[in-house]
Amino acid sequence: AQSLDKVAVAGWSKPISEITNLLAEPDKGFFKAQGIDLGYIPGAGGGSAITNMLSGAAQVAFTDPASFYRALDWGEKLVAIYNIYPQNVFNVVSPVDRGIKTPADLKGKTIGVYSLSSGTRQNLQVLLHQVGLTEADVTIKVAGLLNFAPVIQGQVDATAATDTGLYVGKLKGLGEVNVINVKDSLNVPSDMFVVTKAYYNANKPLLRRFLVAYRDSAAWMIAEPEEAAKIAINRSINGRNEKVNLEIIKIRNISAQSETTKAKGLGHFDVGLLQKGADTFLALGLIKAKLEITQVVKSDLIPE
Amino acid sequence: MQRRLPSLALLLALLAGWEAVVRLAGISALVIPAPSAVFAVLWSGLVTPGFLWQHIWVTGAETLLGFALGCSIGFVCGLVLGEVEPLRRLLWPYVLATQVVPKLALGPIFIIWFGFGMTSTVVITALICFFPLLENTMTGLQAATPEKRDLFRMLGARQWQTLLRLKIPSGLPVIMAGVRIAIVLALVGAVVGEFIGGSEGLGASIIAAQGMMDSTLMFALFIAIAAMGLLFYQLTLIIERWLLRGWLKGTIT
Amino acid sequence: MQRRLPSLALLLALLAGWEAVVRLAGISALVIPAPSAVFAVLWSGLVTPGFLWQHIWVTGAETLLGFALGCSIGFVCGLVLGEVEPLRRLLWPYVLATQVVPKLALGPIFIIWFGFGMTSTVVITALICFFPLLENTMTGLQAATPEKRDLFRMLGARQWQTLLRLKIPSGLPVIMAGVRIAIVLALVGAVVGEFIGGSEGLGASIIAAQGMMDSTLMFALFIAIAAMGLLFYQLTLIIERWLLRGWLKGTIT
Amino acid sequence: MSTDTAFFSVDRVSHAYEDGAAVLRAIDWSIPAGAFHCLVGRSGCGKTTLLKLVAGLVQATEGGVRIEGQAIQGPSPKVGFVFQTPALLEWLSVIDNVLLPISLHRRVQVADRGTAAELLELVGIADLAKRHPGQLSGGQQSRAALARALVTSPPALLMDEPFAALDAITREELQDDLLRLVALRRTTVLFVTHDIAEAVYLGDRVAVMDQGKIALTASIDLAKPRVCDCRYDPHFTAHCQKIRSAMTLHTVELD
Amino acid sequence: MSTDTAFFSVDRVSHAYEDGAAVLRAIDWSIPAGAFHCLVGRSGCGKTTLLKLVAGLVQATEGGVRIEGQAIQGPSPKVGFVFQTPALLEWLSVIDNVLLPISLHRRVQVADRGTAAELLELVGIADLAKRHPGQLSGGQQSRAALARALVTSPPALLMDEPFAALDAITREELQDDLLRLVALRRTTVLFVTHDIAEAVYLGDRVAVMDQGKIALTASIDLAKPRVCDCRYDPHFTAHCQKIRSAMTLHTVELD
Ligand SMILES: Nc1ncnc2c1ncn2[C@@H]1O[C@H](COP(=O)(O)OP(=O)(O)OP(=O)(O)O)[C@@H](O)[C@H]1O
Ligand SMILES: Nc1ncnc2c1ncn2[C@@H]1O[C@H](COP(=O)(O)OP(=O)(O)OP(=O)(O)O)[C@@H](O)[C@H]1O
Ligand SMILES: [Mg+2]
Ligand SMILES: [Mg+2]
Repeated sequence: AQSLDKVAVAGWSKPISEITNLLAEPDKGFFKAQGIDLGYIPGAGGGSAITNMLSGAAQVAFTDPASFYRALDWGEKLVAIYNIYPQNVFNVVSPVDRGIKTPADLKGKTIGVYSLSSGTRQNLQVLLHQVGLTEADVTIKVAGLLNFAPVIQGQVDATAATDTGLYVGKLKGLGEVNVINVKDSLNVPSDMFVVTKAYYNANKPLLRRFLVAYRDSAAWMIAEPEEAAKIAINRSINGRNEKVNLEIIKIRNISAQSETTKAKGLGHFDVGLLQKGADTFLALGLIKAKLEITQVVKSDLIPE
Repeated sequence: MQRRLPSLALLLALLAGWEAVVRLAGISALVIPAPSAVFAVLWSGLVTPGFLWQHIWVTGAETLLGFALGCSIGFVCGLVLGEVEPLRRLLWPYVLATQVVPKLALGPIFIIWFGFGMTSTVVITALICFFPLLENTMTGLQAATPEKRDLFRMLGARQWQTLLRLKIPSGLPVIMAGVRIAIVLALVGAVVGEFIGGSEGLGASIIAAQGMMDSTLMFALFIAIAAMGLLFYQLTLIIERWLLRGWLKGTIT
Repeated sequence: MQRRLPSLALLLALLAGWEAVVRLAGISALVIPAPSAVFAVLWSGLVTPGFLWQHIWVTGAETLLGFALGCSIGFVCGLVLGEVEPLRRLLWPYVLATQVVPKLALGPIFIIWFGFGMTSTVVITALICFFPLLENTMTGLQAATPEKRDLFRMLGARQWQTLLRLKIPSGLPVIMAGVRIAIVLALVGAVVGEFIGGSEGLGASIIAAQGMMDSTLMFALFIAIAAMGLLFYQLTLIIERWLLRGWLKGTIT
Repeated sequence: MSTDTAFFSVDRVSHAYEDGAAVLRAIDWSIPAGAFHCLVGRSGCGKTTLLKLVAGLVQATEGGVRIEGQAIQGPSPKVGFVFQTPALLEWLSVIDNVLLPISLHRRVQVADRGTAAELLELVGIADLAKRHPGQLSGGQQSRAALARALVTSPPALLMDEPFAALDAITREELQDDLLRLVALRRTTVLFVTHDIAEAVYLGDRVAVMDQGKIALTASIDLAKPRVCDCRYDPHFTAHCQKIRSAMTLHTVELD
Repeated sequence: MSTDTAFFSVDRVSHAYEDGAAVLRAIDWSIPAGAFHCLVGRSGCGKTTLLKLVAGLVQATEGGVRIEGQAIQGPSPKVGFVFQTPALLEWLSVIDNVLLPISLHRRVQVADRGTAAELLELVGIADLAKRHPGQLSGGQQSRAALARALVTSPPALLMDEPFAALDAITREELQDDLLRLVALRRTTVLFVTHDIAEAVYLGDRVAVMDQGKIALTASIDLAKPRVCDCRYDPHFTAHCQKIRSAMTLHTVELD
């Protein structure tokens, strides 16, 4: 047996069902087939994925563009090497009777977010920015992960959420709602693989193998969602219900594909969108310097 | 058992009331789940297929390890800081600082120092539960009466002997109160530790359940945690009774 | 001041060591920032423009309110449960349950019950800090010697008088140890409460800083919290010394 | 044996502590109102236990105690108690300790402070009123405890070796003071002591207890009010001798 | 005043507690090796303070104490102490309390248990060896404390009213036992008591303390070994009278 190269992924979450393609490694061995011993480091948000990687606990971060922009803005030398979810999965959900149909309708409303550090808040800011509003025009409430409860209780007018969140919310009896999808305004990707520039320069062949393995696992999950849903029951921490697993995996499969990936293959970036996202962040004051996205997004390792 | 009856009756009454409120008011399961649903989840978690046991085991191990570590350190530090006044003056601000800084936010540092998995959680648990023991040990050591201190001085007891044979036994009831607080905090610490960096255990499961908006599972997890807490607490009571058996004799009450 | 010197010297040594490690090992500022950077942020937070004061004020108010509430409830519950054995048997499991269930996870439910803002945080703070006082009060009440209990029975003292005039004074040193634990936990509670549902305060700022990946600000906030903790602790020590002044007289040590 | 005029009547009282053998065995005793009875006996014979039983602090295993004809349920407000140990509250000053029995029942008035100060004067520690118990000598502590028992002028007093920690002279002074005070107040007293001469000097009647039984009771027919000189009265010495032999007798029996 | 053969020499020792006036004033005293000295005095005159000073438990404000010519720095292993209160450890059985001085320095051997049991026998509480202090009567507690002080056979004993809580007969028995034991072991004893007869019966020399000063010292020229009968010796009574008047004198002065 040849010795495997260790690669640990620092994720933004606990081992949940939507990343079953990573968790299925013991069953499917996509990474082992590439000579890689895969590890998974749980995190609490995209920021912690990057810090866990920077602290040396992992080599690759599974993180969101916002955290990526921020880390770059703080002067970290990072590169994004794979576009995991090219589709923006964030949205704003409100009961029909509030009459919130477009981003502009949010003005003056009370909106829940997971937490002040979460993607829900940042994407809400992006959404508001697209229609010339800022956080000052609305009231932000930290509602925690059970953020649909305050909506049901009428404590907020709307809540910022994600596509999977909306799905389970509906399962839990959310009722009739209007959904404003962020991707309709600015379709910044949701998650990417990010590594340090130094690691990128030193380990290109290994990373290439890593991305091949990940691409294969993603393709498997797209092709065999039922099998993935079954594996998630035991491999993920929240996958006790196979039917729910299947739906969530399907939702994630959709967000893993876009026009760009259909044209170029899984994992490819739309650099223009990422640049727009960075510019929006700059305009919002979330970062301080203009970022040259072409400098920090490297598509050369993405498998054909 | 008989003596537990009223408490059990109250439990049943509370559960019945809760179920009634949830059903009659039609509260969404997202807000507060019905106890019947919670118990169904609990049943499936504990009996078939029993997916909870693995998490219970992890959290239990972390709690007990962290408790043992935290209590030992807290007790020893209590002795040392209680006895050596200059050291107390030197280190006390740092002891306090470790306590007030939120463990939740220290996550990255812990990961650098202790890596992922159980070690970090055990360290967080120990850090959380050591303070009550420290405080109560230091307070307990003051409990010996001046006459008994004089006795020990007269008998030529070394400082460590006075500590071991007089001050610790005198302060034992207070020290044990610290242990009771510590076991409760240890469980809290283990769960919080898993919030930060665990991929297994009841705390990690709570975060996952929250992500799935599965309030029913969340409440089931709360119940599992509460049951563990009660169990651990009872165990410390038994240990305490054994340690204090000499104390209890001949106190006419 | 003189007596604080060694502690301060140690602080400076630690800071210097930290600065050196960060610089020499080239640790990323996102993971652990250099103390010099942290102090620069702290300066700007406290002096110009002083954006921290608002948060310090909010967290301080929540801590003290929650502490006052939690201590009062813990003390009174300690008295009641300590004196009324059937009530203790009835309610103890529930008291323990409130303690072991993670407040962080209850957060969303608290928000539903108590609404957004300070109330939730104060309730969480009170809930966290009431237990040490409860335990230590119950333990402290046992401290009165049998002879003194007999004296009070002989003098025809009512139960509440025995409590107020004998058991509480006898147990005061132990009760105060509970208060010292409680003030520390209160600050932790307030910060954790703000993690969950606050939009102001040091805890909320930590989360916001986390969101911005601003470790430097995060560490500055830790330092602010630690300083608050030291300050509050010193205040309880002063109060304790005043309460125990009668106790201290004539104990030849 | 109990009569209508009895203040305390003890009827066939037995007592055993949880673990042990019987400590008191079928004790009968009746103390008329205003009488001064003394109880002597060897260490460990059960004097303190009997006193606590009469006080209602300890429950009799058999038999019962009545105060003025009423079966007691617990401590009675009519009875003051001086414990074998001073049992002062460390966190109160001496004067506050003395005032404790009053302050538990009502607001302390200036007159009460006067009474307390007088009693401290009587027991000879007036100048220590502001001290805390930890700053007193052993004898001073027991005197403070004595003053505390007297401050409410209870109709009856149970005293457990109150003068044991005192030197001969202070003790004699306090004996006279106590006799004067209880005569004035018509207090019923049950006084435990291990000093035979003290028992004879103070008591109208002296009982000797031995291994939980009353071995002897003797009326002391010395004139009242007693004065110091009566100690050298041959009657006095005869009483002492009799009591002493009653105490020794049993030991001889045992050997 | 100190001599070469003195075991304890107290040289112009004065003491004042933090808050108060002088409690001891320029005390000079020397106790030869093997001597039995008694100290009497009114309650609060400073007996306990002097004893603690000699023991090294309390620091003299002025002057110093020497043991066998060495200035003391703190408690000496040569000296055993019986405190005015029994100070037993509640969580140990009586026998373990008695063995405490041994168990602090080495492993307790079977022979030690034998010694302890003998001492308990001597003080008359052999059958209570397994009890805990809370289950003893007051006098039994002080006897246990006495046995504890004797168990290591220290060359010197400082005893603070060890028999105060005991009845006359037990006390007399223990006095004789103590005299026998210290004669056998050639122990140097400083014995505080408030009972003048006890002081005269036990002591080679009796000192009377008054308000922190030694008011009188008297050699007791009664034959040794003393037996019970000597209490009725006219010499004995004369000594008692003398000491008594030394104690009363001052009070008269004051009035
Ligand atoms: N800690 C203290 N602070 C202040 N004064 C004290 C303290 N301890 C004792 N005293 C005072 O010192 C004096 C001597 O006390 P000491 O205990 O030596 O008396 P004693 O002769 O042993 O009396 P007794 O026979 O009552 O035991 C007393 O007047 C007492 O009030
Ligand atoms: N809590 C207890 N448990 C068991 N036995 C006890 C308890 N308290 C006292 N005794 C025993 O009961 C007997 C009587 O005790 P008591 O205190 O009444 O004696 P006493 O006559 O007051 O003695 P003294 O003169 O020494 O104070 C003693 O032999 C004692 O050992
Ligand atoms: Mg007694
Ligand atoms: Mg004394």
